[in-house]
Amino acid sequence: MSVDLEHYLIVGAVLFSIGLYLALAKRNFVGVLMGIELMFNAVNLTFVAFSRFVESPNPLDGHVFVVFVITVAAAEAATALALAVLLYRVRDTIDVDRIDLLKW
Amino acid sequence: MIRPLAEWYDLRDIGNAVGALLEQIEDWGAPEWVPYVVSGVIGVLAILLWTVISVLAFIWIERRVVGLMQNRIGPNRVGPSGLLQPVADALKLLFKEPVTTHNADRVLFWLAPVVIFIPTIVVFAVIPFGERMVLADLNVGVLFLIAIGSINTIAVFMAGWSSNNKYALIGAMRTIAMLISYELIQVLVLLAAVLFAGSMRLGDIVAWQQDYGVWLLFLQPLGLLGYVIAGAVEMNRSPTDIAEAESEIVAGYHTEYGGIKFGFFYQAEYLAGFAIAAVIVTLYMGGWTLWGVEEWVPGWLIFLAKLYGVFFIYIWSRGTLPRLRIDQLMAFAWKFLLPLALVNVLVVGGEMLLWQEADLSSGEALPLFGVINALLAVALIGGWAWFLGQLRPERVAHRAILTQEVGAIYYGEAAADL
Amino acid sequence: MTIKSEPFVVNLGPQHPSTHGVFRLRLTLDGERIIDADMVMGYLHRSMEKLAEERTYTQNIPFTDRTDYLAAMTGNLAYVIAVEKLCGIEAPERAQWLRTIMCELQRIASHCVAVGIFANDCGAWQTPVMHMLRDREKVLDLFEMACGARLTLNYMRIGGVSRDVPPEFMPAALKFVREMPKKLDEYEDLMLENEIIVARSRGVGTLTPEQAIAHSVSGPMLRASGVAWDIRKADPYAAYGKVDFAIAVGTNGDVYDRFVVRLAEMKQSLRILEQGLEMMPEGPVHAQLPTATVQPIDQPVAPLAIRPPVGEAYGRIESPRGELGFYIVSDGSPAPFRFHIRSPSYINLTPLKLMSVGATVADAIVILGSVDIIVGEVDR
Amino acid sequence: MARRPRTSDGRYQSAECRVPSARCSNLLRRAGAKRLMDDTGTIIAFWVLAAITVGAALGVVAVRNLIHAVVFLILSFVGVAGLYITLSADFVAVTQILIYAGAVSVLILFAIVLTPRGDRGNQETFLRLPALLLALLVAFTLGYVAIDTNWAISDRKGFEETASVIGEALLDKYVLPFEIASVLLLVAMLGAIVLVRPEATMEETGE
Repeated sequence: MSVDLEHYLIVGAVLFSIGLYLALAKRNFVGVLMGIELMFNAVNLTFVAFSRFVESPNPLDGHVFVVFVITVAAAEAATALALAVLLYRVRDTIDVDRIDLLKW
Repeated sequence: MIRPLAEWYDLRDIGNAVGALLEQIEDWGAPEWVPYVVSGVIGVLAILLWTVISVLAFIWIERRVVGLMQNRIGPNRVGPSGLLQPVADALKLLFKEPVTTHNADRVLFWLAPVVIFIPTIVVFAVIPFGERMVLADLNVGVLFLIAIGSINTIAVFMAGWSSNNKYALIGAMRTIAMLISYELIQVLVLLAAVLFAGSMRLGDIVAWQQDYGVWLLFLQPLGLLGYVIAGAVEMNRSPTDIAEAESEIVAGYHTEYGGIKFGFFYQAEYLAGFAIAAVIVTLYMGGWTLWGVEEWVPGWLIFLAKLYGVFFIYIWSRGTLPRLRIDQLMAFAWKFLLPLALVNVLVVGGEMLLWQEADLSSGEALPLFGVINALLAVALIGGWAWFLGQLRPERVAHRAILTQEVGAIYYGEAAADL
Repeated sequence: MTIKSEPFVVNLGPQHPSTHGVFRLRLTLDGERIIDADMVMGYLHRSMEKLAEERTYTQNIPFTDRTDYLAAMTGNLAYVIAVEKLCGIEAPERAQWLRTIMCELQRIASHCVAVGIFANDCGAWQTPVMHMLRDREKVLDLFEMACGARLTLNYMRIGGVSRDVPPEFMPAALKFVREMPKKLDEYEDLMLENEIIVARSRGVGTLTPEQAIAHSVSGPMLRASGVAWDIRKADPYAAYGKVDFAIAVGTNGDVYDRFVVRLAEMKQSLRILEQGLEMMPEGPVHAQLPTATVQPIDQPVAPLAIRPPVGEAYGRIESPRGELGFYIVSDGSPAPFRFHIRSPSYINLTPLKLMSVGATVADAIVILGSVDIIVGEVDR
Repeated sequence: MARRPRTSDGRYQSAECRVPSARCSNLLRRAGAKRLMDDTGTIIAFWVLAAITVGAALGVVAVRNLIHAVVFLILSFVGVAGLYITLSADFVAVTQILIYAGAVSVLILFAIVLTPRGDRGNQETFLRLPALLLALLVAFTLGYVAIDTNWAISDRKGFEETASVIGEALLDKYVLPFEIASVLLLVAMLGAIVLVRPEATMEETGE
């Protein structure tokens, strides 16, 4: 028995769908963000797994990608959480059900 | 077969003995994972044992030393000269009833002391105590130190949040704000050190200092300053013990903890101190090397001597310095240390470029860089402090005016100089 | 912190390491910023004023030890001055000088604690206060020589002091006066220019002279605001009229100035002590009380009680904390009809809200420390 | 004192050169040096870490308390970092801990604390069922693709050293994205500051 690429990909897929569910279904803005972060993590895991197992002239490019994704995710988290705080200040709630100004 | 005894002799470095044991085990034909597990277990046990003994010893040393500084005797009743006082304290903590606050978040409340213990002890895995006395010499060791240090934040938040106590919450928020700001400083100053050594592996950094016979502290005075201050922040020592400011918020995030749970926080605090001291010794003070003395004296003794010496500075500062306010500390990080650290990185980068491009020998380059960096440190610290001081002209010391005139009002007049 | 958060109420005290006793400060915080400060007092209320109405004038002196327990001498003196005014008694010369000397020693002892605790509130973990307490101990040794007690002294008497100082007191006091300036210089070196102390206390808890006067603030707090007001000079009592000393005043009215003023006052106290020890005459230390007031005829309950004439008197002195006044109304009986203490700690606390709103939690502690309250005196 | 030979780029050679690797008690290097991931340690590590990661992620979904959810999220991040280590991606693993467990989670905690009247619960909206279906669908699709595809598996060993290669790639081949990422971070930082500044909020929202 050994651990192969598929194992990691399936962990990544499960993690991604959990993140997706969180992002879609959670009522709390922060919960949605947590889902998005989990999805980022799943993607990163897939990148690193590919980089480890798959034939390539520059195998470490996967890691470089992960570094970029982490950067973007950190920027996204900072901005989104600032938005959450702002939203709370203006609307007094961070419940995404009640943030429906654009819904007609 | 049993290996010749000659290979076991060199106990200057316990790593040698362990290495020989591992080879012995391999020779016996054990499966591959056995030496791997054995080395891990030996390393973990050694580190745990060392930390427990050191913490107990330093609790006593700190109390006696600070007692001397404060015109009092300190513990002297339990055992000879009070040596057993820490043991008595530990026993007391063990047998105390574990109280949980009303309405506390029980799970997090119990989890926080455990969680804070993990990062503080894991740090020692990458510290080279001797030439080969390192549990896991990661090639991203420096980054690992910073990353592990950042996990503390979570534990502190868990403790502060779950206690259902406002002092605890204020302390936790203060800690988080501080740790995040000073993490940045840490990264920048360590980056400069790594630039010099050309590796993030702590063993390589020590080896670099050994090879060139120079401690990085002579090349990196600014970096050392930044790291010492950031370290004081991370281990909650005066003048930056804001997170558990006794006179303000009682005990900060661990206000509600008692018994052995408090003991965990207490020990974690000392371990964080040792970790910071160990990093300073490894990165800036040549680790286990001492200009050839390590050939005669066990490297780990040199390392521990340096470590305790550095830790003593923190004890000293605790007995001497008042505490800064949180906003002042943050301003210090962002306005003072950050620009200096950035300039430092830039200068070190330029120097490394110069070293390679101009093809200098190390005998020419290192003294030159040492002088440049020392002058730069003095000029930058002095100049920047002077500049920032100009922005706050009111912050000067003065004396009281002495007058005989009853009823006169001196408000707003120029005060008597010192 | 610019991020606005929910107002957050924190109770500093009654159980808290730096409320100097059982004092409770209810802070409403926005992050670290104070938006409201509320004082809750009375945790140490012992009903001193009412108790005193049930006891004879002499029996009341020990109460005055226990209001401001860090400055028992000044408490004693303010009370006996009020009673002496009421009875029209004048203490003899030597007693006046002894009172002056004791009060100045007490001022040094009290300011030692105030300055040390202030540094402790700034976060200097116990070291300054332990050093300061060392010097205070020397004063307490002198007190022990003079009256046998160290804290609750009960030394002053109506019409003088309880006993003359023993012969070994004078050399010991002179030695103290000679040694103390060196110590004070050392403290000034270590603390006056300490960057962190300056950063923590400059511009914090500022009180303008107008505000200070409007809040009836007195003592070092008032002088730190730049008002040169000292009862020792404005309304001399004991032997203060005969000695030469200066009033130390600040110029900014902030916490730092209060600390600086206290340090300077200790030096002035040493000046007074030097002159007092030199100029003190020989002679009796207790006045002969008017026989009419001590001879009881119709009150067998209190056979030797002082019975002042009907009337009222207000005796005030400059205690280490400010104007300490005793207002006493006599109805001719051996016990006061009304006994009121104007305690400087209590009155100096009134601008606390003014000083701490807008500051941070850490500042509030330092401000409270700079007021130098004694909760025994606040709550009485 | 023995001077070690310096390489052509002015650096000295690493300490590794003189220490026989068989006697080195370096956990990671030993793990990374394996050719295929079939030793017992790696297999156990993978399954444990995968269980932690997925279990913690499920915990984020399941627990009712938002703070507990964040703690589970952190556990999940740490699990992913552990998985990176089994893939001999040490730099990425450490970065993961530094950024996700150390910084992003703290940001999330800050957001929770700064919204005190907000809901501390972790409930779902009415979209619960569709979301669940969609997530299951995605999981199934991805899993099917992962298993069904014939990946070009190499028989390469684990990476010995990733940090230096990543660093060189970042400053050489990917220097433009690297610079753009730094600008992005700067913009995000400024954006976050501008968003939560009280004065700016008042003007922009017209309150």
